Amino acid sequence: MSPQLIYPLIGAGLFSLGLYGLIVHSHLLRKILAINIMGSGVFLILVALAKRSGEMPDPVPHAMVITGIVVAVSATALALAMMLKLHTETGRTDLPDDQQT
Amino acid sequence: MLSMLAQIPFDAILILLPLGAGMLSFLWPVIARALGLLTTVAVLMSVIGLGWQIQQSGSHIHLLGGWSAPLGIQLYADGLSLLMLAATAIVGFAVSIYATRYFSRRHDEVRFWPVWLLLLGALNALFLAADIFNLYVTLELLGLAAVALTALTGSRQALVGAMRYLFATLLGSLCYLLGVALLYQTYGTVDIALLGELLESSPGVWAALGLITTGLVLKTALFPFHFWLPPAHASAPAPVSAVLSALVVKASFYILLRLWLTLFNPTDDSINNLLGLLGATAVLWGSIQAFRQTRLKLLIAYSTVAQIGYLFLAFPLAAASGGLAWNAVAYLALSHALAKAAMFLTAGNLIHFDGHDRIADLDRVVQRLPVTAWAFALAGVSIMGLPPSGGFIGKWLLLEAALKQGNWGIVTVLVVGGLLAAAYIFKVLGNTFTEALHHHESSTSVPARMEWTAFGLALGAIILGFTATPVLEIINLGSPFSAREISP
Amino acid sequence: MEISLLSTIFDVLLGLSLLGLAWSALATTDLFKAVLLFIAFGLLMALVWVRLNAPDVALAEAAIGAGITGALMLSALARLNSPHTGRAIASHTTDPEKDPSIQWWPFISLVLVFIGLAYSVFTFSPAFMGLQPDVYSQLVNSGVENPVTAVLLNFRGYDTLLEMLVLFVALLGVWSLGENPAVKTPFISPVLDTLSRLLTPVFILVAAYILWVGAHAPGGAFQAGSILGAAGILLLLSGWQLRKDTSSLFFRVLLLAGPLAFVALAAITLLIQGQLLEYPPAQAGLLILILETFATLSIGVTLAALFLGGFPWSKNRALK
Amino acid sequence: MTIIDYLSIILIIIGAFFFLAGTLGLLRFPDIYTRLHALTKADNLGLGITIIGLMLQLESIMAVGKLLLIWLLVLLSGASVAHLIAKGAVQRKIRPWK
Repeated sequence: MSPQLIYPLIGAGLFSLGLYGLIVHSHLLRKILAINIMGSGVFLILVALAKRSGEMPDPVPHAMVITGIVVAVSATALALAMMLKLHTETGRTDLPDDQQT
Repeated sequence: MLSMLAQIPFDAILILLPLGAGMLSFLWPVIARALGLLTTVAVLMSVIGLGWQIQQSGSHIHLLGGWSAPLGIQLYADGLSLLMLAATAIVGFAVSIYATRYFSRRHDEVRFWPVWLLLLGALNALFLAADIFNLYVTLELLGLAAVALTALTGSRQALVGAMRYLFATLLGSLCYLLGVALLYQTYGTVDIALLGELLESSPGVWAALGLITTGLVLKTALFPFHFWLPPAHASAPAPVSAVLSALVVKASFYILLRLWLTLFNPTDDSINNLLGLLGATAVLWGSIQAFRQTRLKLLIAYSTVAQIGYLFLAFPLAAASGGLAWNAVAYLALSHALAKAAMFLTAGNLIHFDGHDRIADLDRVVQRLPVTAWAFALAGVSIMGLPPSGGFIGKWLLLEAALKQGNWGIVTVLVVGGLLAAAYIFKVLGNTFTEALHHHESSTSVPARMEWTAFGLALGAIILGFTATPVLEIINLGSPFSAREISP
Repeated sequence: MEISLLSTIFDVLLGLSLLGLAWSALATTDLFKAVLLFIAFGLLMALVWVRLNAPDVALAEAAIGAGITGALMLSALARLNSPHTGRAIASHTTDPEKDPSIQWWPFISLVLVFIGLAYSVFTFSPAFMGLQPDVYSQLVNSGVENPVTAVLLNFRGYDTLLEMLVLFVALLGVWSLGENPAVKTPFISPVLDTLSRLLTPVFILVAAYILWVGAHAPGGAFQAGSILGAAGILLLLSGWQLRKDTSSLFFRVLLLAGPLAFVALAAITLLIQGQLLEYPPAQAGLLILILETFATLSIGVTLAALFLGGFPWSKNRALK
Repeated sequence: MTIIDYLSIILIIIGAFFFLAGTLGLLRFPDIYTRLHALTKADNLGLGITIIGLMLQLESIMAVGKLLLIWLLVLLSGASVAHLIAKGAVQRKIRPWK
């Protein structure tokens, strides 16, 4: 098993795990963690598959992942700030379910 | 003179101008309002310029950084992108005029304009992108800006709505990005046109198709992924709701349509039928929910859920009728953008006037705010799909495509959807004539600018009912839908 | 052969511990523990990037993915615990409604997603060059020798422009939620004070080095910017505050230095070269260095401002 | 393999042993203060020895300097952070183990 095969599998695992966490957890901080883990899974698949071109891997996915990491930290910061604001406004750290009606 | 005009890179201007203006309005808040208005006017002019260029010389490619496709990023503009850009420019212009009075406090103004201008730039960049990774970045810029604007009021509902919206948009982006990653790692390019030539059926491509479609459908709020839309769109400030419903959900739909047209052509009918089925459910479910609402903004938001459903009805029809169904979708998207923006702006007027949007308490609005009431009625005509209106033309084209194939299911959905839309629109209109239990003698008046922008947009949706031939000609510039007809 | 077996074992162990950390970060009831496990996860991720010959990504992950994100989460958790009182409220550090048993429907869909993804990954051809040959053949014209920097700042520079605006929009979103929550009395300690005084120049030096070296070796604006941001966070933690008479315009210009330079360059290249962001090859190296310098400043200031959380100036000052 | 290489290997193994001991202390010691003690002391020593082992493998003086710098920075931050954690623990009135 070469790293270009192991790590995409791990990446797929992280993506699915994050998705599961996002769905089942109600605490907002944990949802944010789950989204970040999903993102890591996507990045891992992208970069690990780039290793197929040998010791000098394809740099384009690397650049894409750096872009993705910066986007992820931006989204995380916004999500955390909104969570804190929601907490000071309502005292809750999860989303009420009765919003639909 | 004309040859000089042909040289102006309107596509690049459409992106740089709002982005630059957004930053400047952050640096000098004093000029934010003037700068914002000026920018939307300039964007409107640039769209006209770009349209003229495309009409003269066909679809338009701009090599960014001078690097061509697999290595660099390209901008691409044809009739379809032009249509979306035009909708953005018109709605953006109207919303900006509206916002100059709506955000009257300095505190709100400072926070609104930079994000709104960046959102406008993100929309333009998205409609001009020809590269699926670049589309990811524009989607994220658009998503975060939209969430930031949704949370602007800082009220409890707005925060909850924005939070849900943020999670939905992030999840959608990640699914989309994973699909992009799989496509890139199969074909070594993220350029849409190049991918279109290379794509063949393989497990990787199927996974990518599934992920990209799921991600974009989630962002477009197609049933059953619509859960995040009503709370977000109903709790945002009125001009923001207008932009979200009219343009932002259409952006991810545009990407889906674009990719469907160029990339996923040969996919078999089951996916098309599934999307059509979800669309049909969305039409019925969204309309029924809209009718059940007691608050005007929620009603309008659920109406958006229903109207998005119509856009997906075209997928099962397109296989056989090709261009006709897509023309219908483009027309529906444009007229819905105008009508729905008008509706949210009228809702904003009513809230401004009476301080609430409870439908039952809309006390004699027809007498007290005639222009706003008219605007709502005209927009309603287009949403219901009554002639003469843009909504009518769109639904008529869709009906024609469905009848041609004898697809009676879709014909039924179209008819029932129209009736349900009439039910919820008249529910609102009826209450604007009657006296409510509590009389409202509001002392605040609605600024004329806010009333007339809503009216103008609604009128635009009606005018679209008379301009089918030229508009359809523009949409088909550079023949965005032709690929479908050629391939078996 | 032995080496490759050893490295395979190492890869498998590393990958499994990633999965294990992710699982326990999501499953543990203590949120503080969850955040710490997530930071450890980020550090292991950085190690994985090194294993995959992606040192640029490793630097970015260690600095941003684990470092800044971790700091943001820890500070959010601290504010969640003591918004007014300053005392920890147990109900917010732990998940009250968390049910330890597995929820079956999400779990089944998770397994299905995983199987589908794994299967499609297995069908990928084992050797694939992607755009690697194109990048390396055009590297001489890009103005830099590090291929990742060439992609980020030249070949796909437009993406990077938009990406910096994503960071900026996030900050605007955070700021629009309100003013900086009342500055809590910092943790006064002579050791922390000395540490920040000693380390700040080192941070700046390292950031400058990473920025400079990015032209021909792993490094670049994002890594350097996040190191600057980390310096800012350390200063904020040790009680450093904006001087009251500091012009907010100065900071706003600093925040936007990177994107502004980018847009200005885009406009200039559009006028002179006819294409957006098309650099003349002779000047490309210099232009990229200038862009990266401004970008580093912006990223550093933005990340520190994100850590601070709220709008740092009072309402009327911001309007000047 | 030269004598230098063997020396490197021995030093790195000793370094790794100290890391192991430090981690064991972190896991097994009874309270926060003793755990901190084990962790920072053993790890700093382990890192130092590992770095000496690595230095033997280097050719340029610049690279040696970088490794030294890394060690110094880790020493500095490790010691300071250990102090801060201990101080925080004292402020929260966590009693030392007896």
